[in-house]
Amino acid sequence: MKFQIPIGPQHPALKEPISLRMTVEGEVIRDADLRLGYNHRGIEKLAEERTYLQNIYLTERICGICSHSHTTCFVQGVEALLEVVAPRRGQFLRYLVAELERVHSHLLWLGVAGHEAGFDSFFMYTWRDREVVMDILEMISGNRVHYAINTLGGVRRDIDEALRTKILDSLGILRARTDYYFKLGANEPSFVGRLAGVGRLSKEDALALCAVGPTARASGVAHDVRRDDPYGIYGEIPFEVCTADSCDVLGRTVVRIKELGQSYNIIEYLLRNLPDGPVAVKAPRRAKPGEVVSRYEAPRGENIHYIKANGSDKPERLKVRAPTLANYAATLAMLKNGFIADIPLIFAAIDPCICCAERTVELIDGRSGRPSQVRWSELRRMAARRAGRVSKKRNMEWPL
Amino acid sequence: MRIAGFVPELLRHLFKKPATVDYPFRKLEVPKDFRGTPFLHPETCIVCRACERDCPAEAIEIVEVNAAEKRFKMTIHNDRCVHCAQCVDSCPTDAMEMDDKFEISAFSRWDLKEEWEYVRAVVKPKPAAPAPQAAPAAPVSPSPVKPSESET
Amino acid sequence: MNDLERIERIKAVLGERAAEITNPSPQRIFLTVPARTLVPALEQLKTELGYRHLSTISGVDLGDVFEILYHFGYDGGNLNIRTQIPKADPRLPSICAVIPGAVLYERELQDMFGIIVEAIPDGRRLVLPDDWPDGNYPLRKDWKHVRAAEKIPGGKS
Amino acid sequence: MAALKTLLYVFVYPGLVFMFVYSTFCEWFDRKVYARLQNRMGPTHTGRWGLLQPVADFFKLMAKEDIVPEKADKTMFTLLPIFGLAVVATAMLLLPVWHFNPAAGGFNSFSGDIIVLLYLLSLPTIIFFLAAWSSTNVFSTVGGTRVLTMFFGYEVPLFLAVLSPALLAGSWRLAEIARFFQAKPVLLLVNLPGFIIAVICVQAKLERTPFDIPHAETEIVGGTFTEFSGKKLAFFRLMTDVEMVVSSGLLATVFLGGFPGGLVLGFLRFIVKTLFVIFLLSLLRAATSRIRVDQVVSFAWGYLAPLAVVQLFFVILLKGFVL
Repeated sequence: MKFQIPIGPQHPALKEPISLRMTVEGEVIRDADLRLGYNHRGIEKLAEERTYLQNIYLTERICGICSHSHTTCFVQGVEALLEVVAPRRGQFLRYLVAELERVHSHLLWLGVAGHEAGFDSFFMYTWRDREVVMDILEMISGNRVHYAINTLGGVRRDIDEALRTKILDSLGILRARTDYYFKLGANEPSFVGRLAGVGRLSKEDALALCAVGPTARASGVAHDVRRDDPYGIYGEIPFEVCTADSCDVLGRTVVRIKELGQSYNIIEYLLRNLPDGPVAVKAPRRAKPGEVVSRYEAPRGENIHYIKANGSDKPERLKVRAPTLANYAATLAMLKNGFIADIPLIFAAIDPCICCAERTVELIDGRSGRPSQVRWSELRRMAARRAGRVSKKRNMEWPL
Repeated sequence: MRIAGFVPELLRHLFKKPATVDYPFRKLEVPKDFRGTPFLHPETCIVCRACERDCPAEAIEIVEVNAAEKRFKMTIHNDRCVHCAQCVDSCPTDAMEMDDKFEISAFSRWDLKEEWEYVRAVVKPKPAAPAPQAAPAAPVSPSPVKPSESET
Repeated sequence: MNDLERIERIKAVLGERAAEITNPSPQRIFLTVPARTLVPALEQLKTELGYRHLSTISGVDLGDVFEILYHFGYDGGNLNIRTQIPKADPRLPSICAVIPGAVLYERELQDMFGIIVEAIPDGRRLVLPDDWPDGNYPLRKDWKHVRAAEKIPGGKS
Repeated sequence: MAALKTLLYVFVYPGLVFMFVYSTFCEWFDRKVYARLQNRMGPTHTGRWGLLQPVADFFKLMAKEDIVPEKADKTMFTLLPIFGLAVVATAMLLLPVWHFNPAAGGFNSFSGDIIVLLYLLSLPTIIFFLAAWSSTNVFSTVGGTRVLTMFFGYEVPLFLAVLSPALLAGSWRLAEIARFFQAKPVLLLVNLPGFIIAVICVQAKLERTPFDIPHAETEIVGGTFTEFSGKKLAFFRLMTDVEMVVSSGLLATVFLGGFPGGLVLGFLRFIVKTLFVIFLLSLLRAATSRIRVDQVVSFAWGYLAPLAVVQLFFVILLKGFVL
C-alpha cells in the first residue's frame, strides 16, 4: 500500500520551509519529489537596482549561516570588475572570518545531525562549544550572524594583538573539544547505527548530478574550490582536501569533522602569518562594462556568483547559485529506498540551507492580481475551500 | 565502539554549572565593538547624505524642514535597519554611531523610528578617510549615550 | 595544464563548433557555441576532455537576445560556455541527457526567463508559485518590479 | 468504614491526588536531570527550582482549545485519553506500598497481581495505537504502526525479565515477592541482568529516547499525538508520567526489594527507589540517539529476549538445585 507523506513546508525536522513529498510503502520511501519556491525573496532582481556597496549587505542576507560566503564571493567578483586588489592584511582577515564561519557552520551541522537522529545530548554539547567560535566572530565583527566584515577593497575592521592571542587560545579549546566529542559520538553504537549505510550516493551519481561540497567529497569526489580554483590567498595556504569513500551519512560526518581540523590549521596559519598594513583600499563606485565569474568554497560546497557590469554603479545581472541547490538533485537520489526514519538525517546531511537556494523571485502583492490584504472572513472561507479539496483528494489516495 | 561511552561525560556534567545563562534575569556582556542601533550626533552632521545613499535597507531619511534656517530632520527607521553600520563607515564627520543595545523589540513599528531635528553643522570632514566605504571601521565608543535632549 | 593549453585542446576537439574562445582573466575561459550545436559540443567536452561538473546555468537578458552561460568547473579554473538565443523564439535544447544534474537550473531558466527548454525531463515549475500568472518572467528586463507603498500596521503613537 | 477507606485510597492516597502530585514531580525530576546531564538548566522559574513547571504545563494544556479532526473517529478520539489515564491510575493502586499489612490481602493486593499490573501496563500501548489510528492523520498512522511494531519487540523480554524474580520468590503476588527479597537481599544480585533488560524495556514502553520512535518529532512530527491538543494531550502527558511512576515502582518492587518499613520509612523508600529508577531512565535517554524501528525489533529479539530467557533458565536451575 503506497501513500504520500508531506515533509514540509512546515516540519519539525526542517528549520526552513521547503516541501518534500515522499511516496512511501510502509516505512520505505519509493519516490521523492521536491518543490521549491515557498520562500522566494527576489534577491537577483533586487540586486539589479542596488549599488555594488548596498549589494554586499543584500548578498549577506541570502543566508544567515553562510552569510560571509556570499559576500566574499560577491566582493571578490566586484573587486575584479572594479580593478582593485584588497591589501594583504585585509585578505588575511577576510579568509580568517571565512574559516571561522566554516568552523561554526560545521559545528552547527554536527549538532543538527545529532538532533535529527534524536541524540539531543550530542546536540547540546556541540552547540555549547560552537558558542566559543560565535563569540570570536562577534568580537571580530560586532555581530554573531551577519558579520558585515567585507567591503569593496578589503575588510571593515582590524583585529588587535589581544584578540589575535585570544583567538589562538580559543582554537586550542575548540580543537580539544572537537576531538573529544567526535570520539564520543563515533563510539555511541545507537548513533553510528543511524548514520552508517544511510543515504548512499555513489561516486558516479555524485559526479553526474553535479553534487558539491562535503556531499560530493564523502562520495570520494575530491572537489574543493579552494584547491581547484584558488581564490584570494588560498594558493599559498597549506591544507588538505578531506574525502571519504563510504558514500553515506557517516562519511559526510567524517568529512566535516576532518574539515574542522583543517580549518583550525588554516586559522592558525592565517593568524601566525598575519601581515601588517592597511585592511582596505579605496574602491571606485562604478565598474567598467564586463563580466566575472566568482567561485568560493562555502561550508556547504561550491558557491558561484556571475556578475555582469554595465558601466553604472549597479550590476546588470547578478546570478547566485548557492551550494544547496546543487545538492538537491543528489538528495532526491539518496532518499529513494531509504526509511522514513532516515529522511531528516539524509536531508540534513547535505546541510541544506534553504534560504540560500531560494532567493530569486518577487513575492509582491501582484500575485495573480489578488488584493494583498485579505479579509479574515474571506481567508477562512478560502481555507475551508482548500481544506475541502484536500480532504477529498486524500480520501482518494488514502483508502482507510 | 563502546557501549555507554557517553555516560561518564554526562555524569561529569551533572554537578557542573550549567553552560546556559538565565537570560532575561541575567545577561551576557556584549563585546566592545558590538553593532547595536545607529544614532546621530546632530551637532556634527553636515547633511552630506552619504548615509542615506549607502544605507542598504533605506532606513535613513533626511528631509529639509526649513531651507532658510538650514534645518533638517533625520529619521532612522529602526524597523528597517539591518544593523550593518555602513552609515557609520560612510559618515565623513563621525556623526553616526552605533550603541550596544540589542533588546530593541517594540509593539509597534512606529515606536522604533527615531527622529532628530537640527541645524546643519559646519565641520570639516576628517581628512584621513575621504572615501566612506573604504575607510576602516570608525572607532565606536564603548558606552555611548543616546542623545535624548535633541529628540523631537 | 594552463589556460592556453586548455584553449588549444578545446579548439582542437570542437573544431569550428567553437565560435569564439577568450581568456579574460586567469583561470577563466569563455567559449561561445551556437545553440544548435550546444548538446553535441557539451557531449564532446564531457567525454573527450572531462568537463562534467556543471556549476550552474546563468541567463542574461540582453534586449533582443537571451545569453545563456553554462559554468563548468574543472581542476584549476572555470569554463563558461556562452550561447545566445533570440528573445522572439526562446528555444533552448536541454542538456540533461549529457549532464543529469542540470535539470534544476533548466527549470529555473524556464521560470525566470520564459525560455522553452526542449526535451527537458521534468518541466514543472520550480521556483515560482503555482498560481503565478502565465507570461510573467521576473528576470526579463522588461518585467519591472513595482514596489508597493509601505503600510505599517497600527497608528502613529 | 471499609468503604470510606477504599474511597480514600482511590481519590486521595494512593489515588488521584497523590498520583497527580507525584507524577508531575517525577516529570520535573526527569526533565531537570536530563537538562543537567546536558549542561543546561532545565525548568527554573515556575515555583521553587521550577518544581511547578509540569503542573503549569498541565493546566495550560487544559485551558487550550480542544480540536477534534473532522475525519477522526470522534468517540474513540475523545474517550481514549480518559480511558488511558484510568488504566494507569488503576495500575498505580496495585503497587505494594500503600497496604501496610502484607499478610492481609485486599482489593489491591492478591495473588496474581503482578500479572494484572503487567497487563494494565500493556494497555497504554494499545491505547496509543488506537488513538493514532482513530485520528486518521498520515503521521499519526505511521506513528501507530510504529507503536505496534515496537510493542512486539519489547513486550516479551519485559515479561520474561519480570517473571524471573517472581519464579525465584515462588509467588505471583508483588508484596510476597518483595518480602522474599527483603529476607534474602543477596538473591537480588541474581536478577541484575533481568533488571537491566527491564529498564531498557520500560524505556521502550514509555517511548523515550532511544525508543521515542512513535512520536519522533524530526521524522513524523508528533507521531501518535499529532492531532491531539488541549485536554486530551494533557491527559496523555499525565498518563505517560503516571506510567513512568508505575513502571519504576514495579521495577523497584521486583528487582530492588520493595518498600518495607511501614508508613514513613516505606514511603520514603518508595520515593528514593522510584527516583533511582527514573534517574537510570533519564541517563539512558541522555546517552543514546534514537534508533530505527527495524533496529528496535532486531535488538529486542537478537539480544534482549535471549538474555531474558537465559536469565529465566538460570533462575529455574537455581530454584531447583540450590534453594
